[in-house]
Parts: sequence; C-alpha cells; structure tokens
Amino acid sequence: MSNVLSLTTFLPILGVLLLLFIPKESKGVLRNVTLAVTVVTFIVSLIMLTGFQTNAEFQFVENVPWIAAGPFIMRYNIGIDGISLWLVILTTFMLPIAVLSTYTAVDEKVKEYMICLLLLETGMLGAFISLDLFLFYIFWEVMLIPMYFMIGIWGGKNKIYAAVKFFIYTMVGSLLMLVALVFLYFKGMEAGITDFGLLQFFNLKLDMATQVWLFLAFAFAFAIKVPMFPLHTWLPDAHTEAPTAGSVILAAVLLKMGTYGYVRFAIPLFPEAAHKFAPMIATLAVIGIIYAALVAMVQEDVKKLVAYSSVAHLGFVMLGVFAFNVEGISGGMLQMINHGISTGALFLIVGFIYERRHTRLITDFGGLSKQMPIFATVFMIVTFSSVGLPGTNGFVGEFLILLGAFESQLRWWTIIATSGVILSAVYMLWVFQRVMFGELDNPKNQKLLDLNAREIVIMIPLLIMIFFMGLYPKPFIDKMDPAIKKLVAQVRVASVNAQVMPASDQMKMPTGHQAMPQAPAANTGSEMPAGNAGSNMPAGHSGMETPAVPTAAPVVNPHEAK
Amino acid sequence: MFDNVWLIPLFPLIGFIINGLFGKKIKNEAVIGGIGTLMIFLSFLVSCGILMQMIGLPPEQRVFEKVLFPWIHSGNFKADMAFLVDPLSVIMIMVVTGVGSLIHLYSIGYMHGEEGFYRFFAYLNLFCMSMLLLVLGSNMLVMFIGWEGVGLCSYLLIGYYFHKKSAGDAAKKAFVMNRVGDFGFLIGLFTLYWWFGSNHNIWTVNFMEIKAASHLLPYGGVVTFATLCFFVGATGKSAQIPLFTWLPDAMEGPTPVSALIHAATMVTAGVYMIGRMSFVFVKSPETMMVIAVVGAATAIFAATIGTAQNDIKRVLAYSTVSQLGFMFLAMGVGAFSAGIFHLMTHAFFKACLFLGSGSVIHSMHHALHKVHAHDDAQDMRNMGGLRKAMPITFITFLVSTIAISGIPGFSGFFSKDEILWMAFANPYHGNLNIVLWGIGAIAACFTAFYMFRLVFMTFFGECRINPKAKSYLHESPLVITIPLMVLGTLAAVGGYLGMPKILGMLPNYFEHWLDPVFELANEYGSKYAHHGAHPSHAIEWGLMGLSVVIALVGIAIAFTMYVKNTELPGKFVATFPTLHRVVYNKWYVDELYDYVFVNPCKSFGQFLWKGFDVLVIDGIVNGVANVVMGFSGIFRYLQSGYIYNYAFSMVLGVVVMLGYFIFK
Amino acid sequence: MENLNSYLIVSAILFTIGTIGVLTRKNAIVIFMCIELMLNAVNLTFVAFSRHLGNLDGQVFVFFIMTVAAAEAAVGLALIIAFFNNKESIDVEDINLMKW
Amino acid sequence: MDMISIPAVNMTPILPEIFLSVLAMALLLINVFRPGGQKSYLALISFFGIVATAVLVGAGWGGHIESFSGSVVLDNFATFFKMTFLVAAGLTVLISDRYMEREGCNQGELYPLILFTVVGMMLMASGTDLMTIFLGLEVMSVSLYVLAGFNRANKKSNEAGLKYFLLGAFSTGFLLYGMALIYGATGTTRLYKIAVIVGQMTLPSANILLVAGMLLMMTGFAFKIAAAPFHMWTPDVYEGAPTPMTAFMSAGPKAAGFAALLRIFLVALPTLQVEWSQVLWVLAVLTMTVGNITALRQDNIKRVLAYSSIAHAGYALVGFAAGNGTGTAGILFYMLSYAFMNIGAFAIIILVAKKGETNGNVMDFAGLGFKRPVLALVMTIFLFSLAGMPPTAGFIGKFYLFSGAIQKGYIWLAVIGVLNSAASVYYYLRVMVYMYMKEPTEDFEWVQVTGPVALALIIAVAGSLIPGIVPSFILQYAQMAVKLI
Repeated sequence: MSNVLSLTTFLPILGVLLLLFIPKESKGVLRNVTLAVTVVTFIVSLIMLTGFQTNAEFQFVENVPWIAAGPFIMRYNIGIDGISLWLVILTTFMLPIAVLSTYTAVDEKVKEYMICLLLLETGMLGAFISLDLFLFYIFWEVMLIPMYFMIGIWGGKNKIYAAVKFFIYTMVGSLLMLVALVFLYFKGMEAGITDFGLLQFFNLKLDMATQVWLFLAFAFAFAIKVPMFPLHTWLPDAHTEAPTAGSVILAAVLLKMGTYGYVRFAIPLFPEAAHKFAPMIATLAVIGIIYAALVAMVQEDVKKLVAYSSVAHLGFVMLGVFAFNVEGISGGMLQMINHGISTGALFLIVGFIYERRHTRLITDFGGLSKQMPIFATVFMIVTFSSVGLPGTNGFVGEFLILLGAFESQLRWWTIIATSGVILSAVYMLWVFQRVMFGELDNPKNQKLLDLNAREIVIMIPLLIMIFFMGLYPKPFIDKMDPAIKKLVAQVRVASVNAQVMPASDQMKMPTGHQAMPQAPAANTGSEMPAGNAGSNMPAGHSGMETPAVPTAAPVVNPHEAK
Repeated sequence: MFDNVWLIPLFPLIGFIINGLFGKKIKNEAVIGGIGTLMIFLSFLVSCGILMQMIGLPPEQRVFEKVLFPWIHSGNFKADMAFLVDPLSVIMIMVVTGVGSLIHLYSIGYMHGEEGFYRFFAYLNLFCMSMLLLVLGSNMLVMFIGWEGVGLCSYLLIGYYFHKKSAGDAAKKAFVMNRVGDFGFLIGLFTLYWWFGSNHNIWTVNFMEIKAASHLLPYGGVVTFATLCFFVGATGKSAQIPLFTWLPDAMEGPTPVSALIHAATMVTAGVYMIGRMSFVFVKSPETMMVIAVVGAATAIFAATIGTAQNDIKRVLAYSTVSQLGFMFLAMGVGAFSAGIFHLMTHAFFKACLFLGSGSVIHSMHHALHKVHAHDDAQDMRNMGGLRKAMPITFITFLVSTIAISGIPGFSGFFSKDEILWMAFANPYHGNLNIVLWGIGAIAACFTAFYMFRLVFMTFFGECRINPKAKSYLHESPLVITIPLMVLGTLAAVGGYLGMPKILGMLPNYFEHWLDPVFELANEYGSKYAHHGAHPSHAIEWGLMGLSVVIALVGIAIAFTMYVKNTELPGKFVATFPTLHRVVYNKWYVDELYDYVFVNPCKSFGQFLWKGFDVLVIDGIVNGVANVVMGFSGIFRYLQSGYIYNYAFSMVLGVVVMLGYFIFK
Repeated sequence: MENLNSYLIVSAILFTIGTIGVLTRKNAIVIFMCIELMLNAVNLTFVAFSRHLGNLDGQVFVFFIMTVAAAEAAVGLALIIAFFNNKESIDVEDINLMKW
Repeated sequence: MDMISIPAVNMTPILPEIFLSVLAMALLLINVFRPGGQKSYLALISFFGIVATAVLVGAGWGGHIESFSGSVVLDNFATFFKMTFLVAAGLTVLISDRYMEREGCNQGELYPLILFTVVGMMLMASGTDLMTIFLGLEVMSVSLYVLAGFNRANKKSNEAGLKYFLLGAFSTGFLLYGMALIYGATGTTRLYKIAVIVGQMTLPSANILLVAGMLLMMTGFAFKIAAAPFHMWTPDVYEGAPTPMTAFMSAGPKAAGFAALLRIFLVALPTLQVEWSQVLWVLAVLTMTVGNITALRQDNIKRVLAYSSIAHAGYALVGFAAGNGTGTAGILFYMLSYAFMNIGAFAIIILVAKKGETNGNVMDFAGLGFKRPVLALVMTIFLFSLAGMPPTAGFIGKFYLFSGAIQKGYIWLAVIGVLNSAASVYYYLRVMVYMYMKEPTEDFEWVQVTGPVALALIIAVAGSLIPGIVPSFILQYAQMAVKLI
C-alpha cells in the first residue's frame, strides 16, 4: 500500500472516466456510481489513518521525477503528516455526504455535476498531499475550475457574478503567490536547493526583506482563500449562489486550503516574517471575528449568515495558528476540521429547507420546530456545535485556540476574540429562533415534511463526529501533535534567529511593526520542550505587555504590611 | 463507592438518551416520566451512598478525584474528563439530585397532557447531567462543560413553549447573557493558566492542583484580574448585576423548570464556583469587595423590583435574584460556608415556593380553561383567598415564606442571619461592613414584605378569580403535593444543620463539614484581614434580634397593605407614581440594555453590512473591476478603424522610442 | 566620401515625407505610393552606405527590396481593386467597417 | 573574361523550404488544370505535404549547418520554430476546407499560399542574414495579405486585406530603414559578423546609428507580432480575415516574428541587451495591458481572441525582455502551445459560426455546453489553456516566461504579467459563462464536425493538454534550441 495516497487522490478521476460511459439520462446510476466512488475513496483513505505512524515525519511518501527543464526540477512528491492527514480524511469524509445531498437537489445536468464533484475532490486532495511547491500550486489552481462551474451552472440567481468573482479573486492571489514561489525557488537555487521539494526550503535562510515580501505574497493568496477580512467579500456571494453540495465543499474543505497554506507553507517557509506580521494578521483575524459576527447578525438570507459565520470561525483559526504554540496550532487545526463538519452541516440544513421551500429568507420561516421536529433537533445540535458549546466539537478547537493565543504574545487580541463567542451565540441563536421558533403562521410552511431517511443518513455521520470530537478529541490531537510540535520548533528556532539579526535590517522593512518578538536571550536557551514554544515568551515582551496583568513578582498588598 | 461517582451524571444521561430518542415513540406519559424520575433518583441514591461514606471518613481524607478518560491534551495543556468528590461537591450533588428528583416527580403531574412531554423530561434529565458535571468537575474545563450545558438546557427549557415569541426571546436572552458570563469565565481561566504556566511552569486547570499551588499566587494584581473575570462568569450564571435581567424573563419556561433551574440549582452555579475557587478569590481583596458590593446591591435592587410585580412567578424570580445577592454577599465577606449554606436552604424553600406557585397556576389555569376565560393565570390580581381551595399548597407555601423571610426557627433564618452577621463582622472590608450589613438588612425587610405580599394576595382576602371559574379551583394531585410537602419540611428544618455557634443548641455541622474546603481560603484571608477586636456576643445577639424585628416589620407592612387596608397600595401608587412606574418597570434596565448594547449592535451590524461590507469593501473590489472595465472602454475607442490612426500610433511609438534613446 | 551625411539626411527627409504622407493622405493608392517613397528612401540609404563602406551588400539588398516592392505592388493593387469592386471607393475614410 | 565561379552551395538547410515551394507550385498547377468543384484533395495533399516536411525538418534536429555563406543556418532553434509553423499550417489546412466551402470562396490557391507563407516563415527562422530574414518576412507577408483578403466577395475580408497590406508595407519601411542603419553602422548584414563588430565597439549604446537601427527593426517585428503600440491592425484584420486565416495569422507569423527577433537580438545584438531589454520591458507591459484590458469589452469572439493574441505577444515579450535561457525557451514552448490552443479555439469558432461569418459573437455560444458538450469541453480546454490555468500547456508556458523574468530580476514585470493574466481570465470565462451558464437560444444543429476538423481538434487538444501535464520533453527541446544561438 505504498501508493495509497496517489490511489486516494486519483480514484475520483477514475470515477470521472467511469461516469463518461454512463448515459446522461440514467441519473440514478450516475448518482449511485459517484456515491460509490466517493465512499470507496473514503475507505481507501482510512487505510492511511490506520497505517499512520504517530510521529512528525511525512508518511506514505511518493517521490518520482516529473518535470526537469531549464532551471526547474519539479517532482511528483507527495506525503502526509499529522497536519494534512486529518484534512485529507475530512475531504474524503465530506464528499460522500455532499454527493448524497444532491440526490434530489440536482436534477439537471447530473452527469456534469458529478464530474465536477469528483474533479474537485482530486484537486483538493492533491493540494493537501503535495510536498512539491509546484505540484501544490497546480492542484491549488485546478480546484478552482470545477468549483467555478458548480457555482456558475447550478447556482442561484446571481450565479455568474458570484462564480466569476470567486474565480478571479482567488486567481489574483494565487498568481502573486506563483511569482513568490518562483522567486523563492531561485533563492533556493543559490543556496543549493535542486528542486521544488518543500522540505528543503524549510532550511533555507533568507534575509528579512526577502522573507517579508515572499511572506506577503503567500499570505495574500492564502488570506483570500481563508478568507480573511477584508478579502472576504467573495465568500458570501459564492456561498449564496452555490448549490448545496458546492457550499458544503466550499465551506468544509476549500476554505481550509487557505489556513492549511499558512500552516504548511507561509509560516514554516518564512518564520521570521511570520513572526513579524503575526500581530497584523491577528488583528485582521480578530476584526474578522467581530466584524463577520456583527454582519452575520443582520443577514436576512440564512446562507449568507452561515457564510459570514465562516469568516468569523476562520478568524479563530488564524488567531490560533499565529499563536505559534502547540495549543494554538492544534486548536486551529481542530477548528478547521470542526468548521468543516459543523458549517458543512449547516449548509446541508439550509439546503434541506431550501429544497422544500425554495427560499432562504429568514422571514419566510418561523415555527418550523412544530412541523419538523427531527430537523429541529438536528439543526439545534449543529447550531450549538457552531456556537462552540462544550461537549461538541466546536468547543475543543475554539478553546485551544484561545488558550494558545492567550499564552502567546497575542493576549489582548485573544480577549477581544473571546467576545466573539458571545456574538456567535447571538447570531446563531437568533436565526435559529426566527426559523424554528414562533408561530407556524406561514401557510406554505404548514405542509413541510420532516427529514426523510436519506437526509437523516446524511446528517448522522456529521452528528456523530460533532459529539465524538467534542467528547474525545484525543485521537485527533494525538495524531497531529508531533507534526505540530515540529512546526512550532521550526518557527521558534527561526524567531530566535530573527532577534539575532542586526536592528538596521529590520528598520528597512516597508511596514515597521514594533511588535517584533524581542525575547531576552535567556529565553532562547531555555530547556523547555518544543511544545512550550512561545508560551513562556510573553514575559519578556516589553512592548506587548499587558498593563492589567502584571507578571512580575507578587504585588505587595497594602494590607499585608500590617 | 467514590469510584462510582461517574454513575451520578450517567443516569440522567441515560434518561436523556432514552427519552430523547425514543420518547416520541413511547408516548405513555407514565413511562416517560417514570424513566426520567427514576434516573435522577438513582443518582440521588448513589449520592447518598457517597455522602454516607464520606461522613465515615476523617475530614482530611474527604477528597477524591476520579479520572474517567483523557479529554483535551495538547502541548502543555491537559484536561481530563475527571470528577472531584469533596464535601462541597457532595453537598451540591445532594441538593441537585434530591431537589431534582422531587421536581421530576412533580413534573409528571404538572406537565400532564402537554405536547412534547417526552421532550421536557429529556431536557430535564440533560439538565441534571450538566449540573452534576458542573459540580463534580475536577477541573475548570469539565466544570465549563456543565457550565455551558446548563445554559443550553436552560435555553431549551425556557424555550419549551417555542411557539410563543416571548419564550423564544427569553431563551435566547438567557443563553446570550450567560455567554457574556462565559466570556469572563474563559478569560479568567486563561489568565490563571497562563500565569501559573509562564511563571512557575505549572500548566494546569485542575482545582486541586491549583489549590496546591495557590500559595504562589500574589495578592491582588493578576489574581484580581482573573477573579474579576471569573466573577463576571458568576454574575452571568447567577443573575447578578449587571447580568440579571434574563432570569425574570426565564419564567417563560414551565414552572418546574423555574423551580429546578432558576431557583434551586443552575443559578447557584456562580456561588458554587466562587466557593470552589475560594482560595483564589480570597487572594484578591479587591475582588472580594466587588463581590460583596455587587451581591448586596443585587439583593436590594431585585428586592425593590419584587415589591411591585404582579406576576406570581416574577415576584419569585426577583426574589431569587435577591437571595442570590445574599449568597454573593456571603462569598464577598469571606463567609463561604454561610453562602453555601444559604444556597442549600434557598434551594429548599425557593423550590418549594416555585412548585407551590406552580400548583396555584396549575389549578388556576385548569379552572380558567374550564370556563374558557382568558385571564392571566399567573397574575396575582386574579387570585386571592386560595388557602381554602388549596390547603396543602398554602401551608407548604407559607412555611417556605416564613423561612425566606428569616423568622427564627426556620431554615432561612439561620442561613441569612449568618450572612448578615458575617457582613457586619467580617475582617475584610473595614468600614464598608456596616454599609453591607445595612443594605442586607433592608433587603431582608423588603424580602419579608414582598413575600408576604405574595402570600396575602394569593391565599388571603377576597377571591378575585373569574367568578365562573371559582368552583373549579381545587387542590393539586398527590404527585404534585408530595414534593411540596417534602420541600416544605426541609425548608422548615433544614436550617438546623448549620445553626450559628452563638445559639449553641446544636454544633454547626455544616460549617465543620465544609471546613476542609474553605480552610485554605480562610488562612489566606487572615494574612491581610484586619485583626481588630472581635465584635462581642452582645452585638451579635443584638443584630440577630434587629434582623428578626426587621423581618417582622416587613411582614407587618405587607399585612397592613394587603390584608387590613387594601386601598393603601393604590394610594401609595397615586402618591408616588414615578417611583412606582420605575420600580414596576424594573428600573428600566432592560430598556437601558436595549438602548446601550442591543440596538447599537444591530444598527452597527446593519451599517457594517450595508454600509461597509457592500459599499466600501465590495465597492473597492468591484470598483477595481469597474475601473479596469472603464479603461477597456477607453482603449476600445482608440481603435478607431482608420488606417491613418493606426499608422499614427506606430509612428508615435517609433518617435517615442527613438526620442528616449537619443535624448536620454 | 565626405558627404555621406548629406545622403543620409536626404533619405531621412524622404522617409519622413513618406511617413507623413501615409498619415495624411486619404487615397489608398497615394498612401501606397508614399510607402514606396519610404522604401526608396531606404534604398538610398543602403546605396549610400554601400558606397561609403565599399562593400556590395547594401546594393544587393536594394535589388531585393525593389523586387519585393514590385511583388507587394502587385498584391496591393489587386487588394485595392477587390476593395474597390465592393465599395466603389478607395478612400481610407471608407475603410472603416471594422473598429472598436 | 573570367568565369563567374559559382560557389558550392549546401542545400540541406533549405531542403524543407524547397520541398514546400515545389509542392506549393505543383498544387497551383494542379488547381489550374482541375478547375472548379471540390478542393478537399488539395487540402489533403497539403496536409500530407506538411507532415512530410515535418519529417524532413525533424530529421535535421541536432545538426548545425551553415550555408549560403552564412545567410542561412540549420540549427535546433530553426528546427523548433519550423515545427511550430508546420503545426500551425497543418491545423489550418485541416480546418480550412469546410469553412471555405461554406463561405463560397473555395479557390484552390489557398493551400499554395499557406505553404508559401510557411516557406517565408521558415526562412525567417533559419535566416542569419538580414537579407534572408527580410526576404522570408516578405514572402510570408505578401502571401498573408492575400490570405487576409481571400474572401473577395466579403467586404470585411477586403478591408482586412487592405488594412493589413497598407500597414504591413508601412511597417516594412521601418524595418528596412532599421536594417539599413545597422548595415551602415556595422558594414555587414550577416548576423554573426554584426555581433563581432558590435562586440568590438567601445560604447555600442552611444552609437546612434546602431541604436536607432535596432529600434526601427524592432518596430518592424513588433508589428508582426502585434506588440503595442504597433498592434492596432490586429483586431480589425483578425476580425475581417477568413477565420482559418485568422487562426493561422495569430499562430504562425507571430511565432515567425519572434523567431526573427530572437535570432537578431540574441545573435547579433547581445551587447545591447541592456538597451533592448528596457524597451521590451515597456513594450511587454503595454502590450499585455492593452491587449487584455481592451479584450474585456469585446463581443465579437474573433476580436476577443485578437486582443487576447496581442496580450499573448505581451507575455512572450516578458520572456524576451528577460533574454535568458528560461525566458527564451519559454517563448519557444509558448509559441508552440499557443499554435495548438489558439487554432483549436478558432476551429470551434468556425464550427459555431454560420455562413457569412454570422453567429460569431460571444453571446452566440449560449448553451453550447449542454447542446454540444464535447465541443464545449474542447473549447473550455483551449480557453483555460489560453488563460494559463494548470494543467494546460498555456500554464507551463507562462510559468517559464514569467520565471525567466523573475530569474533576471524583473519581479515587477512578472507581477504585472500575472495581474494581467488574472484580468484576462475574465474574458475567457465570459465565453464559458455563455457556453455553460446561459440558457441556449439555438440548438446548434448546423454544427457538423467533419473528419479533418475532428482530427485538428484532437491534435489541438492533445497539444494543449499533454505539454501541460508532462511538459518535460518539449521544454527540453526548447532549452536545447535556445542554447545554440
């Protein structure tokens, strides 16, 4: 099973080939075959899970020559570690659900739809497993195409605007990243790096100015994908117009590309620059959390509301990732998976009622609890998962993120971000109340049917995951832990280097942030295990210190003097 | 036996799962209610067993931690799914499972025939489980599961009549306000965790580990910040100023819910939490003062509102807020065991009061329903003279009222008096003590007044119910009255567990029981407390007498106004219309919050969306596209179609290029 | 040859006149004649250089240019005739069907 | 009287040219003797002739033979470009027959003219003397003038021919003047000799004659490759010319222009690289931007692709401005893949259009995606390749072009390039929007894919996809090709 990764990634392509031979009139066959393909893909991906050794190394690596011409050598170099493992599983897990959700929702052009879904799966999986920067870029871009068609062909009223906006917006970012990527390669060549293999670049020493520019280019591309405030406006449009399965995949997996990009590429490749920009990115993340929550609160369209809530949730992920400690990044990774599950589920839920009523306006609903009790229960569980209620998956991720960020230099940011916890409850419960509670006074709603067996089957795995991850997240955390520890160690070593650099070098930066970590030398040599990275640093941050939380020796209490 | 502590939350969970998943199919109310009640009763039995066993142990061995399974382990952070059994948590589980069982039983009768009967019991069981997790959690995170879990159940149960808009609003309000508190809780947790970790490399959220390390904490400073944050959490959960407005609204839920959640158990979580972490709180004199002041202020503030309400449950709700204020006052003055003691007695008499009011409402509702009248079954102005129709309800209600009013011999007297005494005599707050005591005493007076006002309006005087319905009024069935009687008894005698030393008739079992828990806190407190002269026994006696007098004065006023001279309230209102209106409208706090927080948030959200997101951010995005498109239009029209223009463009290009190189 | 510059200047002037003619004249055939004028200016340059440098390459080039110009003229006139057949005009103002 | 001694001439380097010329003349004769009726056999013969030529050209890979006293050379560079021309011509021949029949201008001269054009282009690629390059250019241009105006009955075609002719001849004037000045500055027209002489100059950039000559020459070629501001003819001529000829013009002559430009600037004027790099930098930016931005608001799909072809010239100029191995190899690769994808796209346009070149707007593609899914899919592949999306040849090409610039340190040029490329996505997507996302207004029943067209489409799809997925071999050839000059 040495090529299980390739098998997982390209099984959907085989599925596409299979679909091509099925006449487009036999919709049932098309759907079932697609479902079968995605389920098989999921099962195959489980081999990865069982065979995964819990350590920090990349596993299931395949590394064969691909392109070699001119100065460039690109290799088909794939592998997973604890960080990508779960995202791969998440992808293969969500796909059968997405396929199943289309059985009645999509009745036109079924064949093309299924082909799009399968191509999308390959693209996403490829991006998660690529260890070659160029290969990653290829998959990263390829993903856009099926998603573009899914929004554009099967979308709502304003689908074309949304699809084109999605495509071009993302493209602008990724093309700038491409320039940075090539530049990085040439920098690497000077240092003796021979191909696009990611791992070699981790050891590349770049001067600060270069790092800053490259980091900005990467960060920009990923920030669009995440999406971070203020680059988020494509998302509500795309989500609102996309068909249910499209929204599910967009929310569950596609957005993770951005955050994954930070974890896998932007931060370890340019650790010093990442440290430099951490306060800025954290600021944007926190603004995103609050801003998106406030905007979500006043939305009239359920889907748009969920879309804005995604912006807020991913703001949390970004905050956690830029805490640069094990807790924060673990929390961020967990939150990615959680968000995939719970927001995916929310979009499915919106899809269910949209299929029945062909409207998503909150005001068109009300009192559905009475008519659809099962639906109400499911909706409620998912809502509370999204709100981050302890016991559900949402809590674990959010908590670790906030904890990690609080330990790091981002303390004040964390306090503001934590208030997002309140706002998320406000908007989610408000929409839940307006849709589910109240009088069932709209005659059109009085004949609604409750969830059918297929819909329940779709939701059950998600509900199980919501509770399982909430109550027993250990296996998830354990598998990713070594990889995250390694990442933190990498970033930490680099941040130490950053402080050794002459100050004049930092003065040249285009955006001078005085929040550069300037931990005292004593910290750098400390005996702390890798996992403590950053956690004991705040004490030394003179510029960042929190006035209300003195860290020095116990304050002498006036009463004590007596 | 301690090892089986995990059974306690497990039983209600089983009940929740059975009723939640299959309740709809079961349909039989007796089975559903039976399962629900049985499960919590089983928990009660296990709790009793644990209590018994603990009594048999020497005090220093009464702490036990049971790790169920590892929960969140990441980096330095470790939180297990683990339970802590110690004297404090045992009291709490006893209260929760005991009162809980009674209320479950009561609900079988009260909720009879309601749509979604199974849902009610499932939620109730879920609530019990969450509450038990809260009190049993051995670290802050498990506590937080329960903390939020009870919030969730409260949400679900307040919104039980979800078709009513007011119920939905109230449920949401409760959850959101609790979330504000949770925000504080989380920040407090982070602060403690980070402080211990970064300064002493102790990465923990476990109560016992924090306790063991608590000597490292400084007085004030970071601890003040952390404890204030925790206190914000407590105010949310326990409905203290400024986060109290949700609790009166929470009365939208069925009455057993009000009794269980919004009187006996959940709302006391804040008090419990402070007790659980007393060794941290006491390290911050500032926080202690804030707690005491907020507690006292809430006690008096809510009591004033309680005097003007006409809805029977709302009066009780404000009474609860006020009594919780007393508990916080106790915590703030370092009288931890007195606070917990009041928590327990309050659970008895307030649960009894709520259930009694439920019995009244049940009967009223039933009667009004029979004659198709649409009068409000909860409005005291429609009641009166019910003591004849409902004798058991009346007696238990009266006993509890006496208890809450602080008449000697009944439970409320012992606990409240202890608090007032400690407010006066505590060594922490210096000259503030007299103010705290004064406010407490006045609040106690108000309490006696509005509680007896309630009793008089409901059970005495003319029967003001719709005349047609009068004949249908009757006593509630046994399933309802049995819990009333049990609770009434407890309300009467429960106080003897913790009799003040000065009375000397019985030892203060309660305080001794909790000693191991609060010992450390008292020790820390004594480090900075004023070791002035202890107030003499004479003063203590005097104050005790004074508080009894105050209570009697309150009762007397109520008697005058609502039994003897029933025009007086009207005259009073006519004389002070503004005062009445302000008090009646709950000091306009809801309106203030709407004006200051809710509405600005909504309009700000609206502005951010329509004004900023769409216009500015998306405007820039689309603006760039439009500018490019505009250029497209310009470039397009340069393409005139005439050969000489094209040739001119070429010549221009050549000339510019040549010019650049020749003249550069 | 001292006066190479004179030749070059003359040819440059001729070339410029041709260019300006292309820009200003409206008759397609006149424009084409102007282009021929430009080509001949180039020829003059080539020949002048050739003489100045004393090698024949430039003159050979001129022969080729003349030949090519003839071929171009043939094709060009044919195109103009075809156009005239359709449009009854060879005014470049009328060569304006496609624009923007 | 001395006998003029005829030097021994090695004909090998121009064997393919000779073969094609003979074939073209033979076709002319055949056409004359078999007037009227079906002309498909001419297309067939031309196609096989082209294939045969391709074999001949391919056989010369790896050699380096100079001939005609250094006026013509056979090297990998020339061979690579010749292959590109042959690909363009072969595809054009395949898609022409049906179009010409439909438009009623099925004169047999078409195919010989195409072949002559190829001969001219081949000479441009292998010429190492300004004279041969000029001759090649003119052979190509004169044939193209005719091809652009080939549909005599069509006013647009007439106009296209006339515009192309007048402006083309005008640009030739500049080109020749530039050549004359270079000749004057160096005393020779042989590229290698020019290089030597310029290399010996103390300060070549101060030599007004040389620099002016270089610029004027660049002007002439910039016209051929449609670089701004010498691009204005392109949209009009592309729109008016018969569609297969438009396809051919966009691929073949553009490549030939680059071949000659590269050869002249890299072989003869490398010492002036600083100067011409500057100019090309500006030209590249102008060309990309004008092409892409103007294309955004076009409705006629031929015009859209015309502007897009301007933009593509701009991308190639980016690689040229870099002037290093990566960039120039990128140009070679890009021109070849561009021939596949662009002619492929035009083939679809031909299929969708109706008689008289109607139905040629972007809107007329509405609903093609589900009425004729295969065609639409094929078109989508071409469009994505043009837009530079992976995994297509267009992406790899652009990657190498921009990488060249980055390697050279022209980061901003690359950034402008990628931003342009992002903007360009809009108009390619627009076609797809109509194909897939709008309700069909017509049923496209007239669209018939005949054998040759199908063959052309298959080749074009293969040519746009395979180099995108496994580009190594072509890239390596391109690398070898640019190494030798």
